[in-house]
Amino acid sequence: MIDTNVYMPIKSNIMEIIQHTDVEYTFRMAYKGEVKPGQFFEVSIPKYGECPISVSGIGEEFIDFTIRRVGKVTDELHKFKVGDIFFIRGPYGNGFHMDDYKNKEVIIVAGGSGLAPVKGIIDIIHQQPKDYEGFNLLVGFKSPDDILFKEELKIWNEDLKLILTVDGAKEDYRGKVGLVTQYVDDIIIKNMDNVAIIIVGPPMMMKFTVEAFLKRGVACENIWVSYERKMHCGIGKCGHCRMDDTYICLDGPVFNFSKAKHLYD
Amino acid sequence: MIDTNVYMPIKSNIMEIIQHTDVEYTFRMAYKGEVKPGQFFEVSIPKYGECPISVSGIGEEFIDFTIRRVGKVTDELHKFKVGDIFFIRGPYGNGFHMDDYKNKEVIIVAGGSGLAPVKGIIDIIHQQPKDYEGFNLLVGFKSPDDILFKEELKIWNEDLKLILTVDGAKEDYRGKVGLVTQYVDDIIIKNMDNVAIIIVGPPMMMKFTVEAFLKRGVACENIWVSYERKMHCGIGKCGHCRMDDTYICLDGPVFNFSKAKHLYD
Amino acid sequence: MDINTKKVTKNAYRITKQRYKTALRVRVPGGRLKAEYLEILQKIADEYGDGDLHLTTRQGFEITGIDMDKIDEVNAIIQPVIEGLEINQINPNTGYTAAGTRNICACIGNRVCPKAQYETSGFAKRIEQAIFPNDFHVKVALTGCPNDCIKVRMHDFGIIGMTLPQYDKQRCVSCGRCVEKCTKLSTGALTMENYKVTREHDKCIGCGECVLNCPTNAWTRNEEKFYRLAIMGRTGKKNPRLAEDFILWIDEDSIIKIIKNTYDYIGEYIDRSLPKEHIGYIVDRTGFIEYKKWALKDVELSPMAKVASNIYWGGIRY
Amino acid sequence: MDINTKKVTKNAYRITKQRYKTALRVRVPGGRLKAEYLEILQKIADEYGDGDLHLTTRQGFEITGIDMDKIDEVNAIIQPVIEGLEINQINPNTGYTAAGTRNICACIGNRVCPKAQYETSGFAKRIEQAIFPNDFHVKVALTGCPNDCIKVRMHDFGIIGMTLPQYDKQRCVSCGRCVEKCTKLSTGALTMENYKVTREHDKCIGCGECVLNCPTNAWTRNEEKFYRLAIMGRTGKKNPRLAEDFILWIDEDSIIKIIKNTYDYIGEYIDRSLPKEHIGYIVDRTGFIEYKKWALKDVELSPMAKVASNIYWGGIRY
Amino acid sequence: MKIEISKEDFNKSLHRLGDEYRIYAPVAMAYKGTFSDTDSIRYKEINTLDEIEFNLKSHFSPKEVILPITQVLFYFTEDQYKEPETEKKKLLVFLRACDIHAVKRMDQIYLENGQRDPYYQEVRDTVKFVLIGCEKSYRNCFCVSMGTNKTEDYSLGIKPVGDQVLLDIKDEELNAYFFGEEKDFEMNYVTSNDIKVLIPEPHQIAKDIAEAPLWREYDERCVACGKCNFVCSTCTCFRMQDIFYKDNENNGERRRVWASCQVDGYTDMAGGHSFRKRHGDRMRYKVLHKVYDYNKRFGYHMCVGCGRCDDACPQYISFSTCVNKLHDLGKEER
Amino acid sequence: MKIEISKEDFNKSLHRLGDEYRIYAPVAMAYKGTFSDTDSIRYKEINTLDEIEFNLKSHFSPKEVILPITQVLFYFTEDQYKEPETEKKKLLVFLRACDIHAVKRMDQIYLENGQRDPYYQEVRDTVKFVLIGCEKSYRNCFCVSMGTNKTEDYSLGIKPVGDQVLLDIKDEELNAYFFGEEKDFEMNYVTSNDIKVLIPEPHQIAKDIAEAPLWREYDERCVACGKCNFVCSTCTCFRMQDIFYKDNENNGERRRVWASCQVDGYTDMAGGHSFRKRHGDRMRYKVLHKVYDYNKRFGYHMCVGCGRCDDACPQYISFSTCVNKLHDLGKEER
Repeated sequence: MIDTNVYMPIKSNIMEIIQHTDVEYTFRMAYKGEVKPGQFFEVSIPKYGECPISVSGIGEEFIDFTIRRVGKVTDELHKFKVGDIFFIRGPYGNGFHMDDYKNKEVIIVAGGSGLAPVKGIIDIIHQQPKDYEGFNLLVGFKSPDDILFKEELKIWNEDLKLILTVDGAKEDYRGKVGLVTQYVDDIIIKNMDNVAIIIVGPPMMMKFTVEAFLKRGVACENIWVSYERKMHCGIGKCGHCRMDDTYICLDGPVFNFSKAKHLYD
Repeated sequence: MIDTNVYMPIKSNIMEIIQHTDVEYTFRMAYKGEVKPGQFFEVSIPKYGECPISVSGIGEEFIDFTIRRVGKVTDELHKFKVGDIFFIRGPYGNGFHMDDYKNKEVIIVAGGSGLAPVKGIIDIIHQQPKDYEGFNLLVGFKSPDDILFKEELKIWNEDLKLILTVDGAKEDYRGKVGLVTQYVDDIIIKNMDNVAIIIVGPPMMMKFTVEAFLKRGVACENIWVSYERKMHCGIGKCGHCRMDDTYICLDGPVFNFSKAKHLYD
Repeated sequence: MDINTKKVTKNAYRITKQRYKTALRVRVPGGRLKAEYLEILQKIADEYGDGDLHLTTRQGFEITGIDMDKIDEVNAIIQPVIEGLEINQINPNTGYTAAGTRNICACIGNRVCPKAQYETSGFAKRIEQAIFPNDFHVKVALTGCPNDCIKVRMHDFGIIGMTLPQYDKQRCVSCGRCVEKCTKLSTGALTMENYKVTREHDKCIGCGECVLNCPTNAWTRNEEKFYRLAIMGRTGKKNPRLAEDFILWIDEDSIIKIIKNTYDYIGEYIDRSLPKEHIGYIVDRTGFIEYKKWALKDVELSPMAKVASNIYWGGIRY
Repeated sequence: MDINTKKVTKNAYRITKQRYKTALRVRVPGGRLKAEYLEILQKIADEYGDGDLHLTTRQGFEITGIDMDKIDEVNAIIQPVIEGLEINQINPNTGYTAAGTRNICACIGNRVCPKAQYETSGFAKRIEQAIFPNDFHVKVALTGCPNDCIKVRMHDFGIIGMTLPQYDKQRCVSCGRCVEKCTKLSTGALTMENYKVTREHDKCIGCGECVLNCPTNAWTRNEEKFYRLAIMGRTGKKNPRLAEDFILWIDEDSIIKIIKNTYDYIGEYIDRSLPKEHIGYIVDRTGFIEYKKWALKDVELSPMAKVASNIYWGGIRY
Repeated sequence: MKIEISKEDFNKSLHRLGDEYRIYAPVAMAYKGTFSDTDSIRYKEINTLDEIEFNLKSHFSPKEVILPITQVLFYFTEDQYKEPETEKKKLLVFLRACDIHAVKRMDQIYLENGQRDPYYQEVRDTVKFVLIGCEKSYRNCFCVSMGTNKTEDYSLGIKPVGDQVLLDIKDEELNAYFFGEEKDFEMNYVTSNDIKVLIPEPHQIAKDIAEAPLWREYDERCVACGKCNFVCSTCTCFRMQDIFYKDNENNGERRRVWASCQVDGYTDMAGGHSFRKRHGDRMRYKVLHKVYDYNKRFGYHMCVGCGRCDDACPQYISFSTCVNKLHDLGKEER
Repeated sequence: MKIEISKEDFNKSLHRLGDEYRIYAPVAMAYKGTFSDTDSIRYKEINTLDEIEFNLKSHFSPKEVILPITQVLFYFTEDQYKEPETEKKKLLVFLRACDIHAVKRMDQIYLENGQRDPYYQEVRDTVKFVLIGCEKSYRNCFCVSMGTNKTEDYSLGIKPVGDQVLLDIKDEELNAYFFGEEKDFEMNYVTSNDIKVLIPEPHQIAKDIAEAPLWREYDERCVACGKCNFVCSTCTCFRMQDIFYKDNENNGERRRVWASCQVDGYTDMAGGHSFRKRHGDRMRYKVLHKVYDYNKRFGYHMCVGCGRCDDACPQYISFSTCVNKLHDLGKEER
């Protein structure tokens, strides 16, 4: 075999596991190296397979993966305990360029597990709010039981402008109910030309949220999205993440909407 | 209806019933009228039917029918008791002309129930043996159990030249065994030209017995046979007893063999 | 060459093993045709095909080896046959309009066969007129008598001629021939009693052997035509099975109405996600009772008719 | 006119409903014929018949309305067809030698149909050569695949093509199409395990759907031909029934040998007091086990072949 | 007297005759044939001329009118014999020349061969025959060979011509019913048939004819259905049947029904013996009766050449062909 | 160097080459076609010239030789990743001009689009190509339209003529294997096809082409079997599969196998969402990739015009027809 095999993953230790919901955990993995929010890794368990997972937290010696149980690999992952090992390769993709948002009114809209890839950005802004003209966070989940990062949300709620909503809930739920799009107009934008809007979530949620902001007069260029596709290889070979001439794994997953609007499946 | 209905039978009383075997009885019926041996009656039971039965005995005020249980009518007949009534019409057919046999060496060969129609002749010869040059009686039955007219045979055995044989019997049977044809040659014929041979029985028995006598040199003209056919009407209408241009019921059942030999079925 | 295979097959041409070659299936409703049409078939086979014909399993001719791009030309040539056979066609000179509902097959029937109870080809044509053209995959076959030479019991609708034998006991001579033939060849529905014959109606399959064999015309046929309608027989990979009796002693008009009703039922229940779902499998899904409700809608059966209360199909299951 | 009906029918002419009119049944073994022969059929129909033809239930032409006293003339005219179709004939220009054993039917087979596993007409002709002419009433049919368009399961011998699928797992892309098709269209003999396909041999009916639908040629056919031999199906008045599987994965030569053996068996056991006794009823009388003994005499089956230990026929009983 | 009347008037006359007569004629009965959708042409009581099938030969002969297929001889009330009521009406039967000749054969057996049959006699005394002339010979007819193509032995001759009917009234009694213009005409009769039958002279029939190989062909061919007998205008055999009524076992009846010498059971005797098991022997029995035995007994042939046996045989066995074979056999043996 | 050698000598050379090379060529494999009694023409290791199918287009492209349908990436021994052994022999592949052009497309993805693929690289480094010239254009070919009808990019050109073989040896290394008389000749190539494809210029493709009604036709027609992708010489998609060995659950492997953008599941994401459910959209995805998207990214068209997709489609969907429709659409919209 040739010297470097890009498909060969590296071992990583589970440092911590945080349970969010019945099916969603955050795994804190030992990792050193440069990683940007929005980038992803191929997380793998031999004999079970690989799957692309965005980093949901970045530390000096760790990265977080917030993983939902949705298949063979993730089912297996959820059996793992602190100290266990699994394999990763990455980081892949472009991630968010924090420079793009500096000194701007940043608005992040996240739907469900779309919160994971942007959590790194929130952390950064939360830590250095002065670098930005403002910050609004609009987060939506299906139901109260699906809410991720509850602890963080509590903290953010105290420090940031946060709107947390759920699509539906039982009658006794006291939080906001409704799709995120319903709350887009509640966000105050001071200067339309100096806004940076980051939208991540399920395809339909992203589509309608983008539309809502466009309707408010936000320019395409001031919107960023992160696309999720089936990325088998992460390195522009397997073809599954291609949208027209664009490979999500190479050219994304984060796109400025002025580019993204031309992408079609 | 027209005045005389030839199909209308007359009532007749059962005067006596003699059981020969399990299935053969002689019914002595009240009857006045001229009847010849060899003639037959249509014996009937309303709703059961009619069947042609030869007279097996002829008296001043009675006639005998020796009847084997072989079907619907005869089965029913055998339930009848002395004093009961059944219906008869007849006599039909030509019967035996005793004049034909006068002063001749008479040989009667009877097989099974063929003894019935010739019993009248035997009775006549037995009563007036002088009228005949000689008399031999050769009688065959299937088995000892099938022997008819046992009482009469005993008497005849004393008075007449009688050969009684059965086709087959158990080992302890002490009488003669074998087909009648085996005994034809045992009969002494004094004058071939003055012999009168009467053969009555089942078709095959008659055929071979006739052949046996022809072989001995007896002329066709000296042999008489009585044919049995299915006679529904007895009066030349129903057609069943026809053999070529001859109606057995009208022209027979007794035939000189010089005529009979040309009859074919 | 870009070909819409669905259009080709709907037009009664086949997608064959040999790429870009097709085969035209000329169906002959009821199996009877004027000899003069053979000329046209021969012309197509010789000039457009490979010179061969295959007699199809459903009384048609399959003219093989036709280039797919000659379909329009062949459609023009076959037109007189389509017209002559009185095929329902929507646009002249465009060939067959649909090929989903299969050719209605018929044994030779009583124009020729002594055993047949009716003119099968004629009835076949009546049904043809009622249900063609149609894309639903339905197979109908008619047979003159329960000998079933056409094998109607492997069809969705099997129509078997029945005669209701009439007995004139005055003409009966007790020869016993009907009883003998019924026993040996048929179902033993006849018995001789008091020299006359008794017919057990529930055992009688209306085959007419009594009539055929009666030497005195004591047994004759009823003037009315009756049929046995057996349904949902099929061949196939999963569960070949015999059609089971649905209605005995049914009349012609009711059969046509039931078949038409069945198309409504298919329209309601067919699984349109499949390339084609055969009626038998639809009935398997909905159950016979639901099918029956649809089939008998507005059907006015005569009191003679005997309808099965339920049907349990058997067959071989793989 | 004094006519020996038995001779007429043996000569493939029918005793029709119309007195003194007969109908010639021109059989086409395997169903395939050169179009040029249509000319002869048309001539007979027009000059001797009533101008009509009926496509028979067994892949033949019935030319109707022929005067019985024209049989000899018609026999002379039909001679080229008999020769062209390679019918075994004892005396030329005397028409068909026997009509007891029925025309060997075949679906169109793999000359045309994508689903067929073999060239049905060719195999039909091989059987034809082996068993004709013959007076015993035997029906043989061949179908290319278990879809059974020719309805072999209503025949005494039903021959169904089977392929033994070969799986090259290196070529398999786990697209699942074979599993889906096998499950939906066939018997569900395939399952996906570890992204590759497992085939359950006992469930597999050899239909070839896996091969047909495999986009990568991971599934291919075996070079050897295999067949399913189903026997003693029938239509009829008393007990229409499906042919049941006798031998699976049997080869061509063994089938021919078994059919020939069956004629010996018929010769031994047929009830000659009846006008004609069908083979199925003889087997009913002697029992399958006795039949099997005769049928398999000197037959050397391959180890692949799977013989039924006993057969219990079902069907409808009237 | 020969007259011409309109169909309408003829029908009126028929209507009047109906008071006194039951009128029987050959009728094409739709759907009643042996095969589906075919007619059966047989005798039926009619009311008008149009009901009569004049153009085709009837499948069954008129004998069933005077010799019913099933005829009750006696009703039984417990052990009493009771004769059926006498039919009050007379009979008028439309028929062809051969069939009139056939009546003579029936008379021979029922009235002259042994005692007179009272049931037959009763009918026969009341029946009058209406001759339908034959415009043409039908398939299988060979009346000319048998000399039965023509007859004068009828009460009325009828010749429908368009809307008119020509009548040849021979029975004075019938003059009272038909009034028309006198008009001379000849009744139709055929003078030749397609089928010609040569009947062997009695001496040409060998004594051992029963052994002739000729008959063996029919062992295989004949299916012993009896149709030839039942359609025959001259066959007269019957059998007797006694029954209980199913509804009341105390009562019952004695009938006679037609019998056929071709059908199994004809020769069965009580006890099980039977004759002529081979169908060829039955064929011989029938054929020789028609053209030899009967002639020997009564001096003329039984067969009248109507050809209905040939029309009816499901096996296409031809009686006339057989007779001609018999004739050829006689020639060979001469 | 261009030489002529006898077939016999050529085979001897092949034999010698066999020590160092695995030699692949299109072979007509009897009975291995989709339909019974048909051939499958596809790539197989060969030993002699006669095994090669020169006259017909192969059903599958040579890509399977260099990009195996199933390729193991890692063997797992418990939790250890182990790479497969390196193949020791080099590869010699007989193929046509269009297929050589296709190799460039494979290279583009596997070696230049992002990181190099080590598995592909390993094979690619050892493969030499033998050009089979095209004497004639086959059905559905449109290489001329794609400019792929001709190539100089081969190690050996081969032109069998009777019992002789003409060779154009471009790879010096191969000179050591083939000895014959020098002879000048030109490799065959086609200069025109029956099928001509007009490819819309990028600007002619509307931005909302995905909404064009054109694709809807294929929703119904396409059965999403993926054959067009699997026979395509330029399709390179794969998916990954991890398995346990059934015989020992502790061990297993990670493979990649070819994938098809037409087949269900291609876009399925963990969690259930998927894209392009309509078959017409998949058709559009494929077609535009071949003649638009790829070109936008890499500057030349992906499709090489071999026409195998048209040859293979069970629904007779023609790629080239679709491209021409796309072109016409572009014209209309101009």
